Amino acid sequence: MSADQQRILARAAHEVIPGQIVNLGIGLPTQLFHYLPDEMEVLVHSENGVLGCRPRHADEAPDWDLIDSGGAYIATRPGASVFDSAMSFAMIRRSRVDVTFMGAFEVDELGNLANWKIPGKFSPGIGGAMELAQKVKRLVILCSHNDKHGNPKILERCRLPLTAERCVSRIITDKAVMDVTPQGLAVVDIAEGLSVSELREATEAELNVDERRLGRF
Amino acid sequence: MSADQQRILARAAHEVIPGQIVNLGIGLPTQLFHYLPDEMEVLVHSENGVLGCRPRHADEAPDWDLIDSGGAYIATRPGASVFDSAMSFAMIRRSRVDVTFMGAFEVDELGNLANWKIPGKFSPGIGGAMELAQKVKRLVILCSHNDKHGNPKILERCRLPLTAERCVSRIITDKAVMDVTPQGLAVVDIAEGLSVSELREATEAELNVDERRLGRF
Amino acid sequence: MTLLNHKHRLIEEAVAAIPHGASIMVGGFGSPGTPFALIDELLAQGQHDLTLIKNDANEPGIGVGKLIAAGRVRRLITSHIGLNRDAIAAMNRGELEVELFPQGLLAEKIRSAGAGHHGFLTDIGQGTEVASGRREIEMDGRIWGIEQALYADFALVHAEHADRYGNLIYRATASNFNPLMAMAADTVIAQAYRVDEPGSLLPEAIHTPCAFVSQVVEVARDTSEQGRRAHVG
Amino acid sequence: MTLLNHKHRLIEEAVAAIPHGASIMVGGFGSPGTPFALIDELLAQGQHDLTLIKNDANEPGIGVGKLIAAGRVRRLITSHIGLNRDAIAAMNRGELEVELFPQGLLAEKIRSAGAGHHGFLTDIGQGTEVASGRREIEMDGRIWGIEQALYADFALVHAEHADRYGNLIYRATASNFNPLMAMAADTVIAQAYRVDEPGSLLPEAIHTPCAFVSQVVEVARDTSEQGRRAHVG
Repeated sequence: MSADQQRILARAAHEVIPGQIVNLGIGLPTQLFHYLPDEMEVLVHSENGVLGCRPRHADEAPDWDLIDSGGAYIATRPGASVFDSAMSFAMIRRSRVDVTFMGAFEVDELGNLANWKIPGKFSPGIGGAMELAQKVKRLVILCSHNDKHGNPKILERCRLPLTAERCVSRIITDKAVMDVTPQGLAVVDIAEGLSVSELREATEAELNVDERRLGRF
Repeated sequence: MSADQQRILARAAHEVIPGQIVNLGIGLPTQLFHYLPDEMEVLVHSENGVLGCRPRHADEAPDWDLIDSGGAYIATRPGASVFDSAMSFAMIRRSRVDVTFMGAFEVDELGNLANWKIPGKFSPGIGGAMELAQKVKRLVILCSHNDKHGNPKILERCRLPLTAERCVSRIITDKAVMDVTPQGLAVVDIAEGLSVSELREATEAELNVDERRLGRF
Repeated sequence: MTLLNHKHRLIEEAVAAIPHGASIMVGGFGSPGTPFALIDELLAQGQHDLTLIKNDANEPGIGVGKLIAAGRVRRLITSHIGLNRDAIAAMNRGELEVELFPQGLLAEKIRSAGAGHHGFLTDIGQGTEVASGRREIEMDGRIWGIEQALYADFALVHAEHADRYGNLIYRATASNFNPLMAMAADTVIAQAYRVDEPGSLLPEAIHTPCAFVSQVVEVARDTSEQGRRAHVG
Repeated sequence: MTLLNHKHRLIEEAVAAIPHGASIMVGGFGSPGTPFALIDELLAQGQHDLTLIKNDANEPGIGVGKLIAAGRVRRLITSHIGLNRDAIAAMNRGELEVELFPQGLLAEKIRSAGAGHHGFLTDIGQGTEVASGRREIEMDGRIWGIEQALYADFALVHAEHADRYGNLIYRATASNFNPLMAMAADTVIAQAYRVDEPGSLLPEAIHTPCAFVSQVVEVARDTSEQGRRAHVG
């Protein structure tokens, strides 16, 4: 994992409150798993049908019946339950998951999210992302601020097919932490060593910055 | 229980084949319970959430968590399962119950059934009767041939609000066993000592009788 | 939603969250699964103008029968009240509004809410008076009735065994409407004979995952009608 | 429906009931819960022009991946095939029709069939391309998408433990779509690591009551991919 990714995860770990139910999307968000200590009373939901999962310890053999939605062999913690896919998504649609972390191809000023399809290039199906994005109480996006060609991923308007409309609460990238507000994107924290103008340069969306309240991470 | 009722039940017991799933309605049909021996591989479904119930033996204490849909404290047999009300009615709507026995206020030539409401006099709610009548593969009615005033219950057309349309397969009364056919009601068996003209006298519906094939019970 | 680590409560505290005029789902089919202790606490606290959603009206003098007799219930959404002559009398006097549904449709209306839907398409009741007044839609050459999802402010449920996160296990025919209601109400108060530490329940054996349960209270097995029934069939 | 006392079968016999062109639901999310032994038997028997309904396409060379690679599958109704590059390639070449649904909607379409409904009303996907082409209805001031129930001729499911009546218990995340599919298909063939006498399973622990299961076969834990996975995350 890159230093940028580690910074994103370390910052994201502060979003989780003991006692919450949390869902971790495939890819980078799954790694947040390792930032939630065993003694923390948090239940991680995986939409394939488990509430209360944790990474396997180094000395634990895989249980062939127990994976997370990304396909990794995992373990459970005390208080865990397992259930079928209808129950799992009922939990999601009834907003019983407190916070979910997801990756993104694009996010925009309205909180629209695109993270499942690149027409003509990538369309394996949306999996559980749509229900999670639309219904979970708080959706936090973890992604690189720019794609590998340097193009901004934080846009004025998403151009790819949407996962869900107006669903994102907060975006955490290697460069900034931004909240989606009725007035657009508000920068909460900015990466150590980065200037506001450098951040704006790397972003297509309009950014509201209150320098007096700006945090560093 | 009257001799007539016992005759109805004894005849009804022949309708059950080992290996079947059976539902017994409230009232007389519930008593059919006692005609299904413990060693017979039949699972009795009760719509409050159990498949595989049996009457308590004389020496068994009641289990306060285990009733049938009529409120009687019951027991279970090997192979029993318990489940919630949604699962119980899914089983009914998916026609996974092979045969159900029900009482009736009125049945008619088309196989229409009325057994839940007498406007202005009796309307406690339909309970599970509607789904059972509409969806179970085979519906057998167990009732007295005439009401306590001697009026026929086997009618040309039901006059009371229907439980379900064209749902009845067979009717077993103290006087006859009748099948609902595209040509109307066909008498299968007639009670010992009763003549066909006496039976017709006691019945409003048209009855088709093939005397050469008529059974006695 | 209450945090996982703050769900285990005293019964007085849990029930005090219910205001006058609330809509309340109540588990149970007959006595099994009826949360008698929670109902008695509601009776003691005095909430009124309630809308109750329950399969039946229990029997006179027990469970929701007490609430109805005390005039606390404005409206009852149910499938069958034949075992409670007081409820039938109150309905006939016009003191209790009663809305009746076939039992399986009532269960599915609640389940539909629990799954976060707005309703479902069914052929149950077509051709009977149940379908009169119900909105219909033509699809694939047939007419289907639209049954709307039934949500509620609160659910009172009874479980055999719980943990303090609110995971629930039901027993025998005491399950019935409880797991459905636990998903359909905004705030879910569960009573259980035992409330243990997380990890006490086998993950596969849990019927209602804790995500749906807001508060869990421990009740004694011999409290109220829980262990001694008026009606023994 | 098969009689209770005649459900316990040999795998060859159970799978032989499936004709060419059948629609078949297959349990499993990734490897857990995938009925590998039943799929391998289907591969051996040669049925073709199949419509499969499965959450995913497994991975290349295992499970339904084998059926797809062998050209047996005409159409796949699924939620995500990202772990099977062969399936994606077959889709892109136009050799495999793929219909994609959001996972929770796919689960509910199957559950809706399992409950005997014709469909349900949802707001999931409104405002996205998932809603394009979907019939809609206005109700209570909002627009709802109508998702139709998804039935199938057969379901192949995997359970941990069964009895010879066909009662099933699933384990851990091997449950997933299995209990839903067991209710939605006309004929349900279950494989289980153990098939015991009735009475061996606790009534409260049974996830799929035997009423839904047509045939049950016992499979060895180390048969096929069941106990040794290609993919270890």
